[in-house]
This record gives sequence, C-alpha cells and structure tokens, in this order.
Amino acid sequence: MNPAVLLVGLVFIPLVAALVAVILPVRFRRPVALLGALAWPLLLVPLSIAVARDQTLTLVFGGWTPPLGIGWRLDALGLVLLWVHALAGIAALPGAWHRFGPKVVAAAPFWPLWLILSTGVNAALLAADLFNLYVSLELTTLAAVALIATDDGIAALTAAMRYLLLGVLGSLMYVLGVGLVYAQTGSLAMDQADAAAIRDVALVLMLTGLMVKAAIFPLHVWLPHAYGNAPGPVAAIMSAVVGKVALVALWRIWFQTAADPPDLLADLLGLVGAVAIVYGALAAYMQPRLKMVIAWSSISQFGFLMLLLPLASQTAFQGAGFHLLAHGLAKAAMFLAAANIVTVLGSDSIRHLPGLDKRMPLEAFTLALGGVTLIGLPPSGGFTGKWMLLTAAWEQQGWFWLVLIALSGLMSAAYVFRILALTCFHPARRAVHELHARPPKITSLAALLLALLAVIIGLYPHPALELLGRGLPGGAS
Amino acid sequence: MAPWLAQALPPAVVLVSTLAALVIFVAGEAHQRLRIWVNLIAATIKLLLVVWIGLAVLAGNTFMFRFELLPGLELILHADALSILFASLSAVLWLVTTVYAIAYLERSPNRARFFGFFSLCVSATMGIAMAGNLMTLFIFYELLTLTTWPLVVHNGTPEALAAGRSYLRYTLTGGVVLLVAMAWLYGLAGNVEFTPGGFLAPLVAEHRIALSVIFAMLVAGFGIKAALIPLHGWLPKAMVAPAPVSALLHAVAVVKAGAFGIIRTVEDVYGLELVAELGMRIPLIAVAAWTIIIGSLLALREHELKRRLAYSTVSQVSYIVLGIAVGGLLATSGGMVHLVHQGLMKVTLFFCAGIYGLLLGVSRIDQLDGLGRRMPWVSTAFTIAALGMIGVPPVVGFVSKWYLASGALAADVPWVVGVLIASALLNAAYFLPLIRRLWLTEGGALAEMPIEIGALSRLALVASAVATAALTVVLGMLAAHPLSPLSWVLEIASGYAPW
Amino acid sequence: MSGEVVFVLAAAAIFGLGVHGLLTAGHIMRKLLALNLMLSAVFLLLIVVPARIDGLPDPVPQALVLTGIVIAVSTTAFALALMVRLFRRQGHAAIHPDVDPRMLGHVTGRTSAGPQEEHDRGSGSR
Amino acid sequence: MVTLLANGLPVLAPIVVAALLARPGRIRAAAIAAAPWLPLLLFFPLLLHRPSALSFALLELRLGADPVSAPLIVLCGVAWSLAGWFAAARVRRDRVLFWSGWLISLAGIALALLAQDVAGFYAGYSALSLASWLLIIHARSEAARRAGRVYLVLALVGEMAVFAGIVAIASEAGNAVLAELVDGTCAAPGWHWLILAGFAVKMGILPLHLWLPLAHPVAPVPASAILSGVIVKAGLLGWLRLVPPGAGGSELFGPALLALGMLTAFAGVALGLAQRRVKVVLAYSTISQMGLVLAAYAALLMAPASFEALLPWLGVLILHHGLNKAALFLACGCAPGRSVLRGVLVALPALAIAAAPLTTGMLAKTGLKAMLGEAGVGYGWTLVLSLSSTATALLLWHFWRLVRQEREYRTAHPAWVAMTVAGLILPWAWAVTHGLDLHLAGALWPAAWPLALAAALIASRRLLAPKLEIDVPAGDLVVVLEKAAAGLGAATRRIAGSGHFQIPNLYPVHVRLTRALLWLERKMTSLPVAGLLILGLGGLLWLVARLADF
Repeated sequence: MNPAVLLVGLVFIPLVAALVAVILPVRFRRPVALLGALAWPLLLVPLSIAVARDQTLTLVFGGWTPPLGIGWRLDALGLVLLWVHALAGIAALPGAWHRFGPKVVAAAPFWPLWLILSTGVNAALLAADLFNLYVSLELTTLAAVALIATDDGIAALTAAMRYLLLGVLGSLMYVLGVGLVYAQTGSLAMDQADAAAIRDVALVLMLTGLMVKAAIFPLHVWLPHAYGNAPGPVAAIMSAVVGKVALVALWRIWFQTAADPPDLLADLLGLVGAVAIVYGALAAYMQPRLKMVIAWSSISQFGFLMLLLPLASQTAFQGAGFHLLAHGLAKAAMFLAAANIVTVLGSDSIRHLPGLDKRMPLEAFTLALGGVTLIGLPPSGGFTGKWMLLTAAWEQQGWFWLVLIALSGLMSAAYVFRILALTCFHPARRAVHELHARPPKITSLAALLLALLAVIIGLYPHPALELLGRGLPGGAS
Repeated sequence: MAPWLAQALPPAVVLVSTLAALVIFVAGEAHQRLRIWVNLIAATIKLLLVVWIGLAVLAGNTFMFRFELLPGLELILHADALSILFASLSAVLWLVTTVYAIAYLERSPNRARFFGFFSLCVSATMGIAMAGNLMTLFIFYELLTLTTWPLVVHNGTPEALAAGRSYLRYTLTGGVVLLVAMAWLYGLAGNVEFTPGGFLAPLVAEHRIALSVIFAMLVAGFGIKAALIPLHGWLPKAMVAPAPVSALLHAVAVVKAGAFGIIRTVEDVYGLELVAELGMRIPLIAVAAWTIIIGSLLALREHELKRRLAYSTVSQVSYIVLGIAVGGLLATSGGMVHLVHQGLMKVTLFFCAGIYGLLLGVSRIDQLDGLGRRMPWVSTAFTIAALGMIGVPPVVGFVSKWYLASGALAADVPWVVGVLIASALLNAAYFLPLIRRLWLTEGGALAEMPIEIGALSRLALVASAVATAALTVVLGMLAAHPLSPLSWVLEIASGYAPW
Repeated sequence: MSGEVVFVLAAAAIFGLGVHGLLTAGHIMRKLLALNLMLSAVFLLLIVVPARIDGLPDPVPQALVLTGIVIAVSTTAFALALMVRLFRRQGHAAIHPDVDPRMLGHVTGRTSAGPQEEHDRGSGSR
Repeated sequence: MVTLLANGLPVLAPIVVAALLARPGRIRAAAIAAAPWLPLLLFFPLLLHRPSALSFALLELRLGADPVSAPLIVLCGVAWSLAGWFAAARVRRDRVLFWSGWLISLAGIALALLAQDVAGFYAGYSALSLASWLLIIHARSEAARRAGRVYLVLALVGEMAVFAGIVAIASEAGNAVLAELVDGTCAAPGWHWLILAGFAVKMGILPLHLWLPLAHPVAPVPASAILSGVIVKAGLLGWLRLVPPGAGGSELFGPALLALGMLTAFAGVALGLAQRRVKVVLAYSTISQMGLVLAAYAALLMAPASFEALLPWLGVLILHHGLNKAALFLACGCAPGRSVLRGVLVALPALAIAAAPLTTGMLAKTGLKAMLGEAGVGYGWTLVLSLSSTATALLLWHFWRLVRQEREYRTAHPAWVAMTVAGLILPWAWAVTHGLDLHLAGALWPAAWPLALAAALIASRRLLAPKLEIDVPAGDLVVVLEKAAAGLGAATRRIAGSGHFQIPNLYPVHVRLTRALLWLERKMTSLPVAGLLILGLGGLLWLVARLADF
C-alpha cells in the first residue's frame, strides 16, 4: 500500500470526528473528540518512516491532477510541524478535557472546533498547491477565532474579532497574489516550474498576507491579545502550530514558488525579523501578565524564524526547522502551565506569581524548562536550532545575523528570568490567598513532559536534523 | 580497564550529582533526612569516582565518552590530568561544602530547592572539568549559569534578586560572546578536541586577525565568570547569597569555571606559542595583572566582610590566568595549582564568614572585634586562610606565589614579580586588619544572636572550616609530596610549557 | 484600453474601498460589509486576470471562486455571530485598541526604581 | 630517623606547644612552663651536624646546622631560653597572645636557622617576621599599635623585596640548596640589592631602621631582648645565606655597604643621644651596632676568599652583641638603679658593647679589624671603626645615666644575671674553641683610647655646653612619613569623596521605554493603523522587490 494514502487520515479523521461530534448530544462530544484527536497522531509513525525513506509523499485525489484536483504532499518540514501539532495537541487534551466538561456551556462548540482546527492545520501543512493552502489556512483561522471566542470575555471576543478581521485581510491579500500567480503561470502548484515569473506584486501580496497570519512584526498586533486571552489549551495549540503554519507556508512560497527571490528582499525580511526579535522581547519583558509575556515571546521567536530567508542555506533551514520544533513544544508547554496557573490563582498577573514554586512546583518547573529552550541555553532544543543558524550565518559571513542570533537569546533571557525570579525566588508577600481547585495532576504532567521533550530533543536532534537536512522546503536545494 | 568503563566513567561523574538533584527535587521539602543522606552519599561516591579515575589516569588509562550532539558537533567527556585536577578540587570541596551547607541551612526554608540546584551546579562543574572540546565546555558553562542563578537569588530579598539580575546580565552576555566566538571558531577549524599545545597553528597564516579576535572573545567570555576587571561587577553583588553558595561560587564552581575555560583556551585550543605569536600573550598578562592590582585595591575599600572577600577573589583568581599567560613550566604550574589552592583558602574564608554571620550576625569588618576569643577554632581557620592569601608560608598560597613569581622571571617578564609583590602587600593590607581585629582587639558589645542551631550542626560548620584550613596548611607543607596538587600540576604543565 | 484592464482597475478600486472600510469603519457590521466588498473584488480579479487570450473560459479560476464564495459566506456568517456575541457582552459592536490596562500600572511616576522593582517591593499601586 | 627528629624538633616543638596554649587550664600552664626551654632543642642539630632532606615537605625541605648558622644557633639557644625564663616570670597579661607570638617566632627562627634550602629559609624567616609583630603589639596601647603598624609595613615590604630576590634565584635554580649559592649560581646583581634591602629592614640599617625605636620600648622586656639580641641577626643570616660572599658580582657593592654600615653606626648613636627613654636609647644602640655588623658583612663581601676563615670572627661579633644587648634589655626590667650590685650588672654588658678593654667588645672589634684588614680597605676605615667605639661609649653613658634612674621596686630575675654572665663568657669561649688568634696585648690600646676620648668628651660637654638638649622623637623619620601619609590619605578621601562615581540610574529610561512601547502598541492595535502597517509593509516589500530587479 502506498503510505501516502495515510495522508488522508490526517485530515479526515479529525474532520469526520468533528462532524460526528456536532451531530451527537453535547455529553458525547468530548469522548468522540478525544478519540479523534488521539487517532490521527497514530498515523504519524508510519508516515515518519515513509518520509524518512522516500523524502516526500505525494497524494493526488481521484485522478484529478492539479490545478483542478487537490494534491497533497508531505515533506520533512511538514512532518516536523505535524509532530509538534500532535504532541502539543495531546498534551493540551487533559487540560481541555478538564476545562470543557459536559456541564460547561462552551464545551458544545469547543470540541468540534478543536477538531476542525486540527483538520485545518493538517490540511495546510499537506497542501501542495497555493489555493488549497488558502482554503486550509482560512479554515484554521476561523476555527482558531472561534476557539478564542469560547472564552466569552470582552477581551477575548475583541481579540477574536480583531484576529478575524486582520486575518481575513491577510488571506485576501494572499489570495490576490495566488490569482496573479495563476495568471502569470497558469499553475497553482507550489513548486512552480516557471518560478522566475513569480515576482513583484504576486509574491509581495502572498508574503504580506502570510506575514499577517504569522504575526511577524509589525503585523503582529492581533497576536498578543488573542493568545493572551484565549483559553489555555487553545493558546497552547495556537502558539505551537497555528502561527507557524502560516510561517511554513511563507517559507515554502519563498523557496519553492519564488525560487529565486531577490537578495535585497530577503535582507529586508530578515531585518523585519530582527526588529521583531527585539521588539517582541522588549514588550514581553514589560508585560504584567504571564500569558501576555509568553504571547509576546512568540512574536520575538517568529522574528527569529524569519532569519531563514536571508540566510537561506541548508544549515539555516535545519536550524530554523529545528527551532520551530523546539519552540512549538516549549511554548505549548508554557501556555499549558500558564493555564493551570490561571485556574488555580484565578489570575495570571505576575504579581500573583510569587511563591508559585511551592504551590505549583510542576508548573514552575515547566516554565523554567520552557524558558531555557526559548533562551536557547544548551543543551536544549532551542540551542540546537540557534547553533545551526549561527553556523549558517558564519558560513555566509553574515556577521550581522550572527551577532543578532547570539543576542536574541540574551533578550529572551531578560523576560524568562524575570518570570522565574518572580515565581520561585520572590518572597511571597503579595501572593493571593484564596486558591481555586487544582486541576488534575495529569494536566501539569502533560505540560511538564512537553517542556522536557523540548529540552531532550536538544540532546538527540539527529532524526529531525536528518529529515530537515535533505533540502530546503519543498525539495529545492 | 574495560572499554565500556572508560566510556562510562566520565559521564557517571557528571551524572552522580544530577541524580542526587533529581532525588532531592522529587522528594521535596519534607524529607530532610533522605536529603542529607542523598547529598552525602552522592558527594562521597563522586569523590571516590574522581579518585578512581585520577589513579587510573596516573596509570596511563584514557577515558573518553563521545556523543554526537549535532552533525559535526560532539559532546566529549574525557579525563586528562587537568580534568582530574579541577574535578578533584570540586569533588573534595563539594563534600565539605555539602556538610557545611546542611548545617548552615538547618532551619531555613526552601532547602530542597537549594540542595537540588547545589547538586546540579556541581554536575555542571564536573562537566566543565571533564569537557573534551570547546562545545562541551560551553554547554556545561551555560548550565552552570543556569544552575547557580537559583542559588544566588535563593534568599529572595530585593538585593538577592538584583544580584541575580546582575549575575545573569553578566554571565549570559558572556555566554553570547562565547557562542559567537565558538561559531566562528568551529567554522574555521571544524570540530576539534582539546589538544595539548593547541590545534589552531595551521590556520594562523590565513586567519591571523580572526584568530586574534576569537581569542579575545573567548577570554572575555570566560573572563566574565573569572571576574576579570572590568567584567567582575556581578561577583561582589552575588554576596547576598547564603555563605555556602558564596563558598561554592568563589572556590569551586563559577569563577573557577571561568579560569578553567581560559586555561583550556590558552593551552588546549590555541597553545601558548600561538597566543604569543598572535600578540595576545602580553595583553592577557596585562589584563590579569591589572585585575590583580585593582581587585585588591577595591577590596581594600570594602567594609563588608563578604564583599571584601569577593574582591579578594577577583584579585586572586587572576593569578591563575596570569600564570597561564606567562607560561613556562614554573608559571604554568603556579597558575594551575592556584586553581586548587585559591579554592581551598577561599572556601575556608567564606565558611568562616558564614559562621560569623549565622551565629553572631556579624557582617561588617568592624564587628569582628574580639571574635578570636569567642570562636577560636573558626578564627584560627580564618587566620590561616587569610595568611595563605597573603602568601605566608607554609600555607598553600605561598607555593602558588613562589611558582608564579619564579616562573615570571624564568619567562622573562620580570615586572610580573612586581605585580605579585604589590598584590601580596595589598592582600596584607586588607587581611591583616581583620586578623588584628579578630585576635587583638577587645570585643565590642555584640550580643550573641539567639542561636537556632543544634550542637551537631555547629560542629559540622566549624569542622568544615577547620578541615579546609587544615588542608591548606597540610598541602602547603607537603607541597613536594608526589601526590600533592603541586606535583600533579607540574606533571601537567610539563606537557604544556613551550618555553 | 482593453476590457481586461478596466476590470482589473475596477477590482483594484473595489478592493481599495473595501480595505478602507474594513479599517476605518466604526461599527463591525460596516467592517463586515467592507470585507464582502473586498471579497467581490478578489473574485472579480480571479475571473478576469487568468482569462486566456483565446477567449475560452478557464475552469480553474471559476472553481476557485466557487470555493472562495463558500469560504466568504461562512466567514461572514461566523463574523456576524461573533459580532452579536460581542455586542451582547459590551453593549455596542465596535472594537477598541485596548492595551491591557494593567500595563499602565508600571508607569506611575516613580523615580527610584524600575517597574520590576516596583513589583518586587510590593508597593506598586495604580 | 634520629637525625630527622633532631633537625625537625626545634621547629615542630614550638608549634605544638603553641597549639596546646589553646586549651585553658593545666595544659596551658604546662605549655607556658615548657615554652622557655624549647630553644635549647636547637643544640641537637648543632651537635649532630648532619643535615636531612625531607623531599616531601614544603618545596623539598632540607634541615641541618652548618657553620654559617652555628653562632646564631648558639645565640638563639642561650638568649632565647634565658629571655623566656624571664618572660615566664614577668609576663602576666595576655599570656596566650604573648606566648603564641613567642613560640611561633621561635619556630620561625629555628626553621630559618636550620633550613638548607631557599624556600625553607624564606618560610622560617617570614613566620618570624609576622610572629614578632605579635610580640611588639602585646601591650595593645596606642603606642604599641603604632609601632606594630610601622613594623608590619616595613617588615612586609622588606619581605616582599626578599621574595622578589628569592624567586629570581628560584627561576634559575628552582628551590636551590643554600650551600650551592656560594658558587655564584644565584641571580643577577640587580636582585641582590632587593635581597640586601629586604633583610636590612630586619637589621635596622639606615634608613630602614624606623621600626626599631618604636617597637622596643613598647614590647615586653623579654621580647625586646630577643628582638634586639637575636631576631635582628636573622637579617644577617639572610644576607649570608642568599648573597653569600663569592656569589656572582657581590664583591662589587662591598664598599658601598661598608660606608652605609659605618654611617648607620654613627647615625644610630647620634639619634640615640637625643632620646629620653631607656629602651629607645638601647634600640638606637642596636641600630648603631647593626651598622657595624653590616660593615663586617661588607668586609666579607670584599674578601670572599677568606670567608671561611673569618666566619668565626663574625660568630664572636654576633654572640657578643646579641647576649650583651639582651642582658641590657633585661636589665631594664630589673630596676638596675636600686643597688650597687645591680649597677655593676648593668655596667658590665654596657662596657662590653662600648668595647672596653678586656671585654668581649674588644674581642669583637679585633675581629672587625681583622675582617677589614682582609678586605684590604684603607687605614681610615679602621680609624672610623675605633671612633665608632667612642660614639657607642657616649651613647651607653647616656643609657647608664637614664637606667640608673629606674628604681621602682622590682626583683631582679636570675635570668638577667645569667644573661649577663653568658655575655661575659660565651664570646670568649667561642673565640677560644674556634682557635682564633686573639692579639690580646695588641688590642688593649686600640680599645682603650676611644673610651678615653669618650670620657674626655663627656667631661668637656659638661663644661662646654651644659644646656644642650636635642630632642628627636623616637623613630625619627617615621614621624615625617606618618604626617605625609595622613595628608595623602586625607587628600585622597577628599578627591574620592567629592566626585563619587555613580552609575546613572536607568529607571527614567526604563519608564520612558515602557511608556513609548505602550503608546506604540495602543496605536498599532487600532485597526486603521494595523491595516496601514500591513499595506505599508507590503508596499515597502514591493518597492524593494522592484528595486532589486533593476
């Protein structure tokens, strides 16, 4: 059997589960969704083996060839992000299970939406043509907005609305670009044969649209509030994959569709990333709320990932891809921990954090481990990614990028250690007194395991690096 | 020796205390007895392992553990004579400091956290000692930053938090500088292990300037932990940490890690000949000399006991760098042996300062009056260590100074002798008044604090201080013994000294 | 001036109007209308631009537009629902650039210590 | 094993006994009782005369007595024991402090005497230097503290100078065996000066004598006795050990040292005459006498060939001055003005120091002249030497007048008597046992006329200038230096205090940054701005892309 068939499962298992869940009464939605969410990651094992053997898997539906038909392909980058998605999703499940029980009003939409989000993300990662990508991204955005809105606070709703409006603006720009590409080349495939033609307006429209979705500074404004106000598990999965899906799409278009983009543009985009790194870290350092700190940190880290564009080498790709993996795991873990903290303390204001290490040692530890990865201290996954990028910068004598990459860790350290100092070492003078019921321990453990994983992959990065080392996104080299 | 053993022992040495830390973290605050036993047993096992490896190395065995971290980037733990020197220092002092710390923190909160990080910190130090290439050294160096920070801020007071911030600012910046330097170096030279005499000589024709810049960056990066002036700012602030931490910071782990990194850089990455050829040797000597003098002057200005000790560390640790930079058999030995000697003396001083602070609430120098009579053992230990710092024979400090100074002359940099002498005089100027206050001034009306500490703990505190003080004298008196650090170091240095 | 250019210009103008509306309109409803305007412009463009010289209609853009319409409808529906929710919660249907008000707590005219110290010392007040 | 024990015991025993002082009660009493007699252990190695090497200790320590150290060993054994006996009876305050200082000094000097290697010698010497500080500040008065400070500064600086010289040797030869230095294997002459100067501090050679006149009056009587009698001679030992006659180029600076020695001899007297306190006068006398010792050393430097032959004469000089000076200091604690007998007991060593005929002083002068003769210096130096006796006599007359006024009730301690007797006998015995040619008859007149001259001067001074009273503060130059240092310190404090360097407070920057960020975020979050940003960035990208095309 062709392993590419399994790709269908990645998209259709959550989709079908979502449909089933919608049909069923509310109290059955949760177990069905759980089954669905646990089922599709199982496919990743055979798929990984297949990708490791065959490099990419391609699937074309029903004999209809692109551009009219739908084609999917799975490459190393997609696989890595699928793993992040799977792991973060599974780790978020206990928290979601606990929070969205059958008696909770928001549970009714939550579980189907959760599955639809998975569907959208998986489809976006598999998309082999530009339009298909648009559809998947749109699905993802809508599901994410809806999930954010399950919080039902004014802040969350406003954030969701803003996300929706800006996201749609971004998608429309993207789809305009897609239209122009089709006009120029008559093809929607991502790996354009006539890549040189994809220039200027089309490319710029697509890039800008995707940058909005990926929250690259200064197009990031929707992100902090959206992540910061979303329910914990949602924030976790969103920070782990949703933003990154757009980023991956951006990479693919950059390296694949517009195979030979001008260096000047690359440098400009790298510069934008550089500003994002600094600005995001600075803002994260000044946030008064834990979740906002973590959210802003994402903006900084996404900027970091933009550095792939100017560096544009195999090593840089390995580094950026690996950073994607490590950051996804760490960030999801931190959001999950933050979610538990909000549950117990009733707030995630950093003023309430002192003494946390005694009340919630597992969460504190998770934050610490995740923070270590964000900073990129060895030996963590963050370090591996950083080191590969550094090497890439060295190989190209890109001194500016080299110094920037090195300094980025320092800037992350500022906000991470601020949080750690407050959580663990501050005399608990102003800590809240009334504590809410503690979520089950498995939620804490799940977050911790995820954070541990983010560190451990730094010790054994070979499989991922091996996969990522076979060529730039989409097989270009 | 069985091959698997030769591979397993170096990581085992590192992991022993990691394991201890895990047990301590998991057991939590309540299990005090378990924690004490785990601490002591792990420290003992580690010491035995180090001794085992040391004897095996002496017998000509090689230890090597390789693990490919990234393609072309290996984590290498090995054991050469220099590793053993540093490792045994850490192992011995860890044991003593653990005993001391258990007693010191008998009643204080957050002990599980403290001892957990304490053990992790020693793990990292062992990793630094055993590191077989620059990357491994760097990894453990960063881990050390990470694991010592919780110890620095342990008290949680605003001062402690500020000190922690300052510490991080300095050390993480140092880490960044190192990272850049290493990326550059790896790009130039590829993945190369430490080689006595360095491995960069073939590159010098082509990359002269790059190598110089990298060297400066490496020294700066390590120099931050080694507290080379003006990169020393974090060290005096870190004094707010509990005394065992200060002892650990100053004697075993942090500043020593920096100095050790510089040793490795100079001897095993570049080789002193190359350093001299790049024109970096004299500047390095100058930086060390400058640090020695200015550190002492700054110490003279302090009226807080621990801060004065901190500046003294700034000054003393640079002896190591000085010896390495001067080079030659004598000076190299002097520098390397000071790694051990300074550790022993400084750990004693901090132990004593901690005891004064804990039992009597003494923190300022003018409160030391008459303490000699009240705490004769502790004060004797303090006096011995302080005299050693000045370089009075037969305490170990003398041995270091002897080799450093004669080495400087042998290597034809006679002005270094002037620096050493000035430093000795300054040391005398800031240590002798303390000794005079301890013994010769009548005590003020300092009330004894309500001592909330058991007799056994008190004994442990005093015993650790006395033990290390005794060690400083014994090692000084038996410096020529074949098993002394000095003989060990002479052996190492004979492999390095290019002139 | 060929017919295509007219269409393209028209689509650009409509898109521009839509963007303007989306960004500047106060009421969310207006924003959503503007959004739909933009969608129309996009569809227009998708149909026109790839038109082949030979005049035969290309089926692909039409399929795309069909899909796009589905998405547009669902997006609009969802956005409306969200608007209703927001209206119920806050009493009016507009979105405000609300930076977290707690952030203001940092910037009370303190002279001796940084914001972080303020947190550390436990004396912070708004 | 026996050899090792005999050689090591004089060093170890005092340390052990000092450690026992820590236990109050019977053990401490026993330790103090035993302490005075420990110096006698030094005679074991002397009699054994067989060195032993301890290759594991220090930097390969070697211990043993040799001809250079022999006279000092005898002096140390006798004078230190007797002074200790005296101290056991007289020192009542702070006994632990006193005896630990005493015993560690003893261990130090024992090590310095017995060590046959450079490092060992230095170790003993520095222990001696530091521990004698404890003896000086024993009184804990303001004066004692000042004396201690001055001593410590000078001693440390001197020690560092010695250290520099020593490492110069070590850089050539490692931890050299002392005996090998004679062959000229030691460092370059430049380093010799450092060594000489470093030890000159201990000796009290002008202008490094400053600590002596301050320290002696404040130290307890027995401590002064050993400081002045024995410990200052450690400097001579240092010279002989590290810059031995015959060492590379050392003969070159013989004449300069000779002149310096003579200058010190006269300057010591001149300054001493202006003093009003007994022990200060004695201190200056010591300085003066050490000048003569320096002259003797200089003569040896100039005649390296006859070093071996002249060594016994040096021994006579050492023993003579050491014992007699110790006796004089002990006398200060025994109310010598109270009876005629005590007066005689004071007068005897005083006359000896003044080199009266038939005293050991005459013997010492004979030796000095022999040395100068060997050195081949002109007759003028011999005349100067004789005149120095006149000067010394004047000083001791001054001393005699002062000391006769000391009559507050104190019993005379037998140790004093014993010291005086030892001073009378031992130098003679030394001379005889070493078979020196004494020239007794020929020495009488040269010894007598300077004294007569002195007597004449004393008599005529009474006639000529009865009112002449010069007052020089004890420690002479120290006063000037202290004032300068105080001024300097104040100036530094003023400078440092005025423009105290401060790191600028970053808080305002921080606040401004936060405010700016807040404002920016507020602006950017509003949809029009956000949209503009999107379009603007897109436009920028497009522009750049176009630019890149061209």
